[in-house]
Amino acid sequence: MSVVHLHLPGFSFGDVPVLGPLTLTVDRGETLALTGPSGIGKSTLLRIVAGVYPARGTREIAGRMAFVFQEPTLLRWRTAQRNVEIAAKVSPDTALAALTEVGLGACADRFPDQLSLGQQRRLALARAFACDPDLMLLDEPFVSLDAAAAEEMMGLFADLRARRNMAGILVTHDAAEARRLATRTLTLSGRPATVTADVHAAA
Amino acid sequence: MSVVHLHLPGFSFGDVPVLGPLTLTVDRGETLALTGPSGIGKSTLLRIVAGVYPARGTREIAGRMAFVFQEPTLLRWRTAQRNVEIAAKVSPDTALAALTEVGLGACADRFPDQLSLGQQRRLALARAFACDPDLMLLDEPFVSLDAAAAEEMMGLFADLRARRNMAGILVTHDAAEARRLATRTLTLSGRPATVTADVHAAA
Amino acid sequence: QEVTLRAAVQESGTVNWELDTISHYGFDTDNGFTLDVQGMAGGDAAQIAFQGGAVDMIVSDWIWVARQRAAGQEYVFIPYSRAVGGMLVPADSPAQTLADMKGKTIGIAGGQLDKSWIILRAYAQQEYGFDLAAETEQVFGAPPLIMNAATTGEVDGAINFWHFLAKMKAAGMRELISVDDAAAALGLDPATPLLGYVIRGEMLRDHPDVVAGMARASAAAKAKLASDPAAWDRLRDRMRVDDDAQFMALQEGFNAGTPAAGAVDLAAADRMLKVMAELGGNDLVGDVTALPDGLFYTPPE
Amino acid sequence: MATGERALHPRLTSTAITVASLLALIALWGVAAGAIDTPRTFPGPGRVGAIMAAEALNGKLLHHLVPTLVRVALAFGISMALGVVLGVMLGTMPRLNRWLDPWVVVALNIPALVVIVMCYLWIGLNETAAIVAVSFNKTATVIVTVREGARALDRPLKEMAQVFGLSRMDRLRHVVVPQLAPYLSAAARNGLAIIWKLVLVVEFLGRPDGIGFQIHLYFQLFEVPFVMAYALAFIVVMLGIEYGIMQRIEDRATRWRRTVALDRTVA
Amino acid sequence: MATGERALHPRLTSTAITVASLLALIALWGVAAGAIDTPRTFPGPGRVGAIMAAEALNGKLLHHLVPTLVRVALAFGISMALGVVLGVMLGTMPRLNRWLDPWVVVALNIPALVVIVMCYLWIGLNETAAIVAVSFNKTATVIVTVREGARALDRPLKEMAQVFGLSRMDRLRHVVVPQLAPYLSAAARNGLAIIWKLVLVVEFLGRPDGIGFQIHLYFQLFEVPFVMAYALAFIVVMLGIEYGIMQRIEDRATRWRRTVALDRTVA
Ligand SMILES: Nc1ncnc2c1ncn2[C@@H]1O[C@H](COP(=O)(O)OP(=O)(O)OP(=O)(O)O)[C@@H](O)[C@H]1O
Ligand SMILES: Nc1ncnc2c1ncn2[C@@H]1O[C@H](COP(=O)(O)OP(=O)(O)OP(=O)(O)O)[C@@H](O)[C@H]1O
Ligand SMILES: [Mg+2]
Ligand SMILES: [Mg+2]
Repeated sequence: MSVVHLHLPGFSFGDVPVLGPLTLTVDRGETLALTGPSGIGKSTLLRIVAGVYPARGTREIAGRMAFVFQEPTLLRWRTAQRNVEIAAKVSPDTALAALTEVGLGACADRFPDQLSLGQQRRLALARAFACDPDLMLLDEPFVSLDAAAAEEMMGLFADLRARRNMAGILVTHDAAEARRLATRTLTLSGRPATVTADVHAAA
Repeated sequence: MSVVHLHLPGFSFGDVPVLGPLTLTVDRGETLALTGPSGIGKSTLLRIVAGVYPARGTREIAGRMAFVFQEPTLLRWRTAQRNVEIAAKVSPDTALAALTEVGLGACADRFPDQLSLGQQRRLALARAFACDPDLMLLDEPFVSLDAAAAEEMMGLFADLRARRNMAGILVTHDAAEARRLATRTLTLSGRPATVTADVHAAA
Repeated sequence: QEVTLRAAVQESGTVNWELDTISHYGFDTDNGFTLDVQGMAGGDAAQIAFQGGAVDMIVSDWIWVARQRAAGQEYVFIPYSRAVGGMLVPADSPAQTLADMKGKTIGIAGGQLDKSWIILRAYAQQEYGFDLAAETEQVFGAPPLIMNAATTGEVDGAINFWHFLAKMKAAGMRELISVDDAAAALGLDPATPLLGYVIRGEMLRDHPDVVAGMARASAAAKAKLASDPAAWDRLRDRMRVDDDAQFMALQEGFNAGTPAAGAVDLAAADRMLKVMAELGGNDLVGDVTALPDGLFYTPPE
Repeated sequence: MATGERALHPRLTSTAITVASLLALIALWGVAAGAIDTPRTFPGPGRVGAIMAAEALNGKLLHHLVPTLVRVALAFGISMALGVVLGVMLGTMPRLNRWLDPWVVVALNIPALVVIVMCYLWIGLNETAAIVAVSFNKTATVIVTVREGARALDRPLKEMAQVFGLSRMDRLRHVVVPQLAPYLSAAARNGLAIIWKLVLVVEFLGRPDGIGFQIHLYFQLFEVPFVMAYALAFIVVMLGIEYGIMQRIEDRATRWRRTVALDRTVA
Repeated sequence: MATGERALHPRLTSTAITVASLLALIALWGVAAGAIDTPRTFPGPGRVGAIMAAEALNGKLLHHLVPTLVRVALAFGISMALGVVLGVMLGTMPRLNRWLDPWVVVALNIPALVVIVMCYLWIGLNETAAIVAVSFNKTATVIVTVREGARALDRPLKEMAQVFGLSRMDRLRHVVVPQLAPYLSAAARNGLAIIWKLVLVVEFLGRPDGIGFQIHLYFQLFEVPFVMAYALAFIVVMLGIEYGIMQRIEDRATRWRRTVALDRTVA
């Protein structure tokens, strides 16, 4: 059963075409890795999937969505814990548990500005994880983390995916990351960008 | 001849100690890699070196400084080219050349918000490179870039270093990056953080 | 040498009719001075100009002058107009006496310390034995707003400045009681001039002839206006009347306000001051306990 | 000194500074009044304070202060509520703004006197007219301030709220209002000040009580010390509101901004 | 319609909307005046327009408009300059602010009447006093708005400017002012409106000319149509300033914000 079905005839910023025609389907349990050079249109595509950029074509999403943006995108005026509570609409306890999972249990009462960038990224991950979504969109979620932390985050993602049979789209430049987490890898290239490689991990 | 000489008895945010006693010397031509887990205090240390966080102890910097922050930190209301011109105090031509070097020649007239995050990071690099500094501080400068672009940026950094006999401090989580660029690697750990490993590449 | 007397008056005020007449017919130069009139947007502005020393003369009432004298300001009052006014009600109002205003709404232009209002209150107390202020509802407001409220029936009765009263009468309202009658019933002398020109004591000391000249010029202008309709015709524009009825009403009102020649009856003035002090209290009269000496200008014999 | 201050409780220190600063202002006033020495047109703080005390004791001050405060409070509530809603709407909907902006400009620049007179003429010489007149004048300025804030709202956060499906209420409370906070602060503070000035005019033109009524009364009698006493009474209330309410709310709302407390041990 | 509009030049379309919106406002006024039908207290646009035209032709309008505009311009310049400098200082130096904030609150809440009367009494009944009085009143409100903006300045950008050694001038031009832009917009727009209202009072209390003089004069005479004609004349000038100057500057200053022009082909 597909969680995402997108058919895009193309997308432009103003008059500048960025994405060419594109069709995207992600099923439950599947994780799609999206790669391609910087500036090709990966984040744009994710935003279109998420529905924040209006686009022509058809877009169908089944179920609840969570997004780990390329930048943390936190409410700077709310504590770490409140950030999770508000966005994921969970109880303080659940939020605290989510923070503890990503190693921020001790920072629950801090404001985002009191966290290092890596900690802010983990907060953004905790927020998305706490949503318990059917579809998770991740835009380079593991940068600015040391190897051990990144490994742990990937583990958490894999666990959640297994538990919820969640669909995911993961933007990454890291081949190892894609190998570890993706069931399928799409590569964008060209101008406007189109899918030039589509590799199934199991295939 | 040392470009940076820092002697820090310690550093706290409010009453929370983050860095322990620390001495840092970077010579001309030398590039110091700084590693350690997320949230340990790498960015804080860099800010202290740059002089934006006032700290006790002694701090001596010889010559001009440039900083690639962990986040792009651009003037959103100025075009890419103006961003370089203003910060690096260079002519429009020099700025354009710097942009072209990082592959943003075609984006000179765009505002930062019209760039992808990877492009914004390259803009921040171009800005620092155009300064032609004696000391370059880089806080995870090559994340959000595809492998080819990252490689190119590293090349540019290495060139500049060679040309100017520049000193550098590079925060990175990427062992390969440190191997490629650093002449010496410091690892921070503990709470408050202290240097727990000091490896000379040539040694 | 020719002395200039600088006066600040509200541009739209009725005193301008007199001052304009003085200048036009040369009553100032005939009497040995030059009148320089500065039109202001309101009475407040004239007051500031006078207090700040930018002009030598404004128009005010003598109660205020008495208060200022008690506070140490050596101001002198030259009578210009006596109190004319009253309470108006709509033509079809059932009210016949002040007593009928009980429970009604009265619009008052001058505020709680309006002299007409105070005299009418004293009158109601004496004649009908009730406190007008307690038994009616009062609406205070700027004169034009009170005029509008009265002519549109928002209030049941109104007390306003005389030229607004004239316009209101011309618009069909009738006088329930005049301040003259009320004052007379209270044993006050209706001939006591209330409004006048105010000058500083130094002016009188340094240029007594100019002050005397001004008093003569004022009388001459009033005489001219009382006798020569042509003198009014030239003022018609600045009077801003809608029709002849208003025009005539304003002329009559103005002429009726002309105070008697000669010195002011100090005893009468003192009685009026007592009434004012009683009802207006400290707010109105300040530290004045008795009529100060030298308040009224007495023309040389 | 610096270390001594730091040792004290922060709120205490800041209160002490405020009090010291006000005392300095009063002293300055006293010295100036003494030097100029025209007590009728420039009375010193002693004389004005004595009048204030006398008027407070005889009950007149309260009698006039209360209606003024009620009018200010009502007009403030109405114009802030309307102004914030309209300001956010116009700031976030450029198309609507293009249509309504000329009306805002007109509303902003209609002289207060005209609005007040019109309200008194059409609504009558009553409280409603007074409040409506003041609110009308003030709403436009709130709109203008808040609209700028709404235009500057952060787009990524809006997208975040959208993706995570925040309710309207949550978006308002957690995303929009905190970003508008400095604009709301400015609008509220200037708002109170402007409203109070408008209330003065309104009271002067058609109300039988209030600080504005008294100020004009005493101005006409040219009793400057009384004028100042009544003006001062309101200023004292406003100082109370500023330090007792506004700054406390602000303190809490902007706590996140002051979190980069750098190393305390550094001088 | 939507497509038709899009095809036109953007500035043209937006001008057309502004004109249409103003015409709608005038039509509304006309209908309301017709319905209420009390031409003395609520004249329609025809009558007021005719008076405006007549006063323009006989030269009186210009005779009074010019001094008012000069006063507004001078007071605006002074209070914006002072207010921005002080606002930025107070917003970026919390310690200084703690000392001066009470003074700002007092200055903000002193009734205009008091300031104006004091200025006229001490400086004299002249232009200087008028301008000083208005500037004093207005400066405090500019301070309050700009101070909020200065408090909200981005710390990372400040650090960037420091590290790269930007000159004071460059910091101001490229880092501070663009961030303050929305606050400056609000302060300028509200500023003009408030100054103009204060100038009206100043003219009423002690100037022999100006729109405020005329408005009060005609109010005393209860010539509402004339009051409205003079008020309208100034509003027309303000509309000109808004669309001819303010919005053009703003358009350029906020171009970067409107760069996320999404896909044009999407409805
Ligand atoms: N303003 C602040 N107030 C209190 N604590 C802070 C503040 N800023 C940072 N910290 C804390 O200081 C520590 C060091 O932060 P820093 O940003 O230097 O980490 P980092 O090593 O750069 O981490 P990362 O790799 O995640 O960027 C972190 O634990 C962080 O939570
Ligand atoms: N608002 C905009 N207006 C115009 N062009 C834009 C805008 N936003 C992005 N672009 C351009 O669209 C292209 C795609 O941007 P996008 O952010 O999707 O890239 P990306 O693949 O995520 O890159 P990165 O790996 O660097 O994050 C880029 O070339 C960028 O310059
Ligand atoms: Mg991206
Ligand atoms: Mg860091």
